[in-house]
Amino acid sequence: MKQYAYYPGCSLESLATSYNLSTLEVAQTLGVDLKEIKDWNCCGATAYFPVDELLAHTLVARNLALAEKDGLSDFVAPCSACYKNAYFTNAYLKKDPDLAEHINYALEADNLHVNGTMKVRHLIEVFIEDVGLDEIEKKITHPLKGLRVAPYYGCQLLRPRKDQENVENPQFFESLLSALGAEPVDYPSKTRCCGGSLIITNRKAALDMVHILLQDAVNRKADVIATTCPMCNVNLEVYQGQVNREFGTQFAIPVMYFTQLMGVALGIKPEKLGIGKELVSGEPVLAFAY
Amino acid sequence: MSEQFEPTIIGFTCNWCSYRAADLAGTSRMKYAPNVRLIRMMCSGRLDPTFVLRALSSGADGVMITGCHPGECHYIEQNYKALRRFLLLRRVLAGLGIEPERVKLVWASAAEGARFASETTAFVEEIRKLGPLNWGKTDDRQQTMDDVESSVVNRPSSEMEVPA
Amino acid sequence: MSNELSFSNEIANVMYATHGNPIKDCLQCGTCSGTCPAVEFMDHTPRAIIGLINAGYRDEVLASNTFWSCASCYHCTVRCPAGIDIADMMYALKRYSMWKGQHQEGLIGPVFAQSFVKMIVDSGRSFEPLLAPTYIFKHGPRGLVQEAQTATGLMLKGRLPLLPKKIKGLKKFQNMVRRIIPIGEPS
Amino acid sequence: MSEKIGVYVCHCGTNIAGTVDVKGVAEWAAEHLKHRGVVIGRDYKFMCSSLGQELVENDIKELGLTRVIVAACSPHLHEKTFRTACERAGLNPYLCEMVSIREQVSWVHTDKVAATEKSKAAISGGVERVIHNEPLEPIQVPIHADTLVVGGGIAGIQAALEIADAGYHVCLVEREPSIGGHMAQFDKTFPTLDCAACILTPKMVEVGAHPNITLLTWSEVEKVDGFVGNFKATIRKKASYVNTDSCTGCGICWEKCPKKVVDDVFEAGMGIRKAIYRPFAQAVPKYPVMDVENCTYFKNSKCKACQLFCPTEPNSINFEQKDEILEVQAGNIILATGYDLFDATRIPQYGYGKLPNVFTSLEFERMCNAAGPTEGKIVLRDMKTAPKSVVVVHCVGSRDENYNKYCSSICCMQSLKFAHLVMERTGAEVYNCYIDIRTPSKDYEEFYKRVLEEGGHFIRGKVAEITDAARIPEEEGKLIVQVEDTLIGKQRRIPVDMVILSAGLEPRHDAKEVGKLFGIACGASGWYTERHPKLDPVATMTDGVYIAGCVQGPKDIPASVVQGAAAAARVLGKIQQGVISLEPIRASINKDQCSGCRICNGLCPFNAIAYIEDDNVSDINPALCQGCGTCVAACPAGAISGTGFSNEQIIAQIDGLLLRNLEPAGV
Repeated sequence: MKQYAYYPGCSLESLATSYNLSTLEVAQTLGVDLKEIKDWNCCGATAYFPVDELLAHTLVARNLALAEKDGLSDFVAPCSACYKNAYFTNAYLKKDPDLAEHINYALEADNLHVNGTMKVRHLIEVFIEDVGLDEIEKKITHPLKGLRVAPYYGCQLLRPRKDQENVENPQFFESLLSALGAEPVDYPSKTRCCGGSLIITNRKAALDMVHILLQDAVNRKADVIATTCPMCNVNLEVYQGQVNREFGTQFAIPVMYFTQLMGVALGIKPEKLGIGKELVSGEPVLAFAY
Repeated sequence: MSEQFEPTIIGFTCNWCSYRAADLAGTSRMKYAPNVRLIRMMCSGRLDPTFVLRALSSGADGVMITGCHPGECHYIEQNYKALRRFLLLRRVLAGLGIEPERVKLVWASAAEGARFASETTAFVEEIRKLGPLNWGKTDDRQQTMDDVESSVVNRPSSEMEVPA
Repeated sequence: MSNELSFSNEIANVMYATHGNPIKDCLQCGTCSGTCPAVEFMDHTPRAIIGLINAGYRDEVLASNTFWSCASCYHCTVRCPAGIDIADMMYALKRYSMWKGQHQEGLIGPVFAQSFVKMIVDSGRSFEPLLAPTYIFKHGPRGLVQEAQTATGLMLKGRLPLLPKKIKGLKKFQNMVRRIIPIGEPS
Repeated sequence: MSEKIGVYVCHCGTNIAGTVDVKGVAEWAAEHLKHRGVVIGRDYKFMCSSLGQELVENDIKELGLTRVIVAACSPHLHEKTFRTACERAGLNPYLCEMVSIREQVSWVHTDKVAATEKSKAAISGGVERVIHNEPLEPIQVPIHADTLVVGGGIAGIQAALEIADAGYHVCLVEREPSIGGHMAQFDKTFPTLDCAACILTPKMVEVGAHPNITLLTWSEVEKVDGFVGNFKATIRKKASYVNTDSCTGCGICWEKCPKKVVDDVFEAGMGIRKAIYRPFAQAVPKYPVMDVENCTYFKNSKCKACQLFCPTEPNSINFEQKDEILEVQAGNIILATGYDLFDATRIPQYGYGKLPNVFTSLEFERMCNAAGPTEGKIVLRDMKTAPKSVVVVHCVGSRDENYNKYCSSICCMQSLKFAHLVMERTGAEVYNCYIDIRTPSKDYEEFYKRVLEEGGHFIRGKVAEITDAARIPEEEGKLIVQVEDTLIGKQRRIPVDMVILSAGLEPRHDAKEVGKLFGIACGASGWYTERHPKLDPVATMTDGVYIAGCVQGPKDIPASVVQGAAAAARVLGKIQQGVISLEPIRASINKDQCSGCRICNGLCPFNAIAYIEDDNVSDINPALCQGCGTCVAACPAGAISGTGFSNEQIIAQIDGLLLRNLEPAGV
């Protein structure tokens, strides 16, 4: 069985524990062997690039180097920001020997060396491409029949990748949801930004952006929003209350990780998927499966 | 000022793009290093790898091959063949113990006088760093040349060419 | 020709990994600003910022909140018809303004970035509660109340750990960091 | 050494003499290259002047020079001048070589010593090379008087008519059932707003009736053999299942045909046609063709309504008809195969194909056309509601690194025309979202002004996205166009009923393969490469093949007509010469050395090399060969030599440039 270097990222240890739980459960059920990288560090998310670009890349490179040391070929991140950072640092390392030299000089202090040979993947990619939708469909025991899910891609899962890829109107998330038996909702803001870290630095702007997303999903009669990133999830879910206060709205739409929905459809017990930890209850979703 | 090594470089240009780029560099009075002496051919596809070896073994320290950008060849696609030969040639050179960097391939369109000038100067500096080649300045030059020519000629021709 | 680097080139130089992005290629079409989801909160649109950069209006650019309002969603980058990595340019402007110590007053962005970095250097991981004081302070009492409500909610759900995690090889990690930026001698 | 070589070094005023010691160089050549046959070395103020040329001519006559080297400017400037001078003095012109010491030396170097030394080396190289030059004669090729025009749009029509009117025969090949091209689809043409059909139809009819034009519609060129003056094209005339000898074009067959098909070509998907159809009423020729893929009979052997109702005697419907393969001889070829419209679905954020009231420019053209699917009414996709507000989006797929980098050239004027038509016919508010308005032709700017005066709104900004997701009540049920109005620096959301995408022009999807068929190349953007972008815009690198209209790059109707006429003029010039001379720079195969390995055969992009089975050798057709020399370099047996650029010449030049030809010191 193929083993993947698993980089959970900081959020999955705290705010997004349910993402981590559900990821590990679903991976096990689908026979995906995720081996957590030993002693990984924070990748810097979006907050590190404003300070020092080289250091930001070095932080990311340390994790890549640790994974390379384990002799694994695929680096898997469930967080879109971690994924984007790893994807690009890895790509730059390959095409820019100067950058690689700088970084390796720093890594030397930690007895590490990075080559940029990893294939950087997002978790959803591994499930869709490596496991395959057919295989997933076969293992579904509790199809989410009639559940209208708004797939929220967010930003960094897709962008700034653009080489020949459809970054404006992707469809893979929809296909996954269909495989789970759910009904993917076509809504216009699926790749629109949730505000990301602006929730800390520019609360008003971020709440405005979250408001638009929630509005679009609710207008298209979604029962739940599915996310692929802890940052998106927190913004859409944890800050729903603040959006309601700010805009006088009454949103109460559950926001769940795609792995939680997969877990439910695969018949895994909700507690094991971290369901119950959310501030906007995910209970209504369960009704569709059981 | 200390004597610095002035390399001698042979440049092959195609009649349609890179030779005209050199012309344009001239009419625009762009200055570049005087170390490159040019040979005009109709197309970079005309470049027989033995020309390069001949130049290097006759006293040149480097060879610059220039042609139209890929996709802009006047003869449709012959510059791709030049590219293929160039890559092979670098392998042969490495095999002979000569730094492959002594041969450089530059694409320059007829509008890229500036590029021609800057690439030429850059190449002269690269060769200056590598130092004199001194190949063929020994007495058994002819011997070496024959070895080289046979090593290229005896290569399976399929390896040399782009499949049609 | 003057030997001084133009402001536009200075910014391009701060975009290390993406290599001299063609800020100068901007055709002022406004695709970035038409796309930007945060544009309403910016004092200049992204396109205008590029215009100001290319025109050399350094002080106006540094005084702008535009790049601090960028959410790094890269939507402008993928749509830009001139191939400019605009989101990366926004990062470059943040770096530049922090290095020069010149930015609009009252912004949370620079403070946040600094405390975030400090936290990572101290522990190797990020930990949300530690961040709180810097920004709650900026938000004033109302923000504090809201934040406290949210935080309590999260705490009850077991989503906020009480102690920060640290990576094991922290010393070596800090040595690594030290090779790039000065963070003081190991204690 | 039997050759007598004269070396002439030009001062070019101070252009060369300012940096190079020209006198020293001339003297050096006479002294140090004496043993290589240099008998005279002269310097002169302006070699290209008539006195300079006379200098060479006199020396040839008096000193009996057998080779000439002129060290001056680039050969691209004056090679012809000096070769002609040699010819006047009785020396074969190809025994004269130029050495560039201006563009390659004096203008690009500042160090006088280095420049002088480089000039010496260059002359030394030239001398060694010219020793190996051979006297050559230009190749004479007779010109077949017929012309093949491929593509029956306005450019092809114009070219065909010009040539036919001059009294020469033309074969016009068109892929579709009718000529007319994109222009036939339009309603009005900018800037004068004449009706496209009114000005195009007479020309189409003229083509159809012209005694000097053979019109082959529903046909495609499959193969081209031969060379300038003597092409042979193999053309497939697709079966139309209609016997054109008896068909009168009465229209009963398509009236009776029960099978309706969405017309993706002529009606741009906006209208329907039948399985047997004529694309439009004014089509030339008037005969219908059968769409086999949709015909009920071809699908399940039932129906035959068309045949049943055909009133002609004998019946014109022939289900047994087969494709015909025709061979056409031609001396010259004009390619006018036009463009494809940019596929707007490639920009998902514009919503085309998903949001019903987003239209492409071609769809809108059809809608405006009185003979089109809405009979000229501008309405929403429901085919009845008139829009109250419309956005015209400029630069769709153009000026964009993600799609096409180039400006499509026609979209500004086309968009202005759309704005005018919408205002005129519906009174709706019209917004043009543009990056730059480009109106650089006669009366174009005036048209822009007119649209401004009529009340068109102009927003300077490239549209970022188009959505139907309303955020405020005013946006409900509308298309919202999100754009930065860059002149006021604000993001705007404009709610409208209809959006028209001014999609750019793209090279035909099969331009590359078609180009290969005719031996011509596409540039980086995919348009065919002209021989010279300014001075020879309709010729190509392949002698006898010309291009006209949008195949060469995006252009509007006036420019296409100009090019069609220009290509025709070039062809007529060739026909009138009767015979043409080609530069004798060619490759040839020494049959005794050729092993018949055929490596060279596939290398030639002009199909000039053929394998002769009987002799087990390959042979090069000198009229097809363009002289690139790739085969010369590739021949493992060294059996191919390149006239004018032989191995001997180049190797000698290398040795000369490296000064290995100088006598060893002390000898």
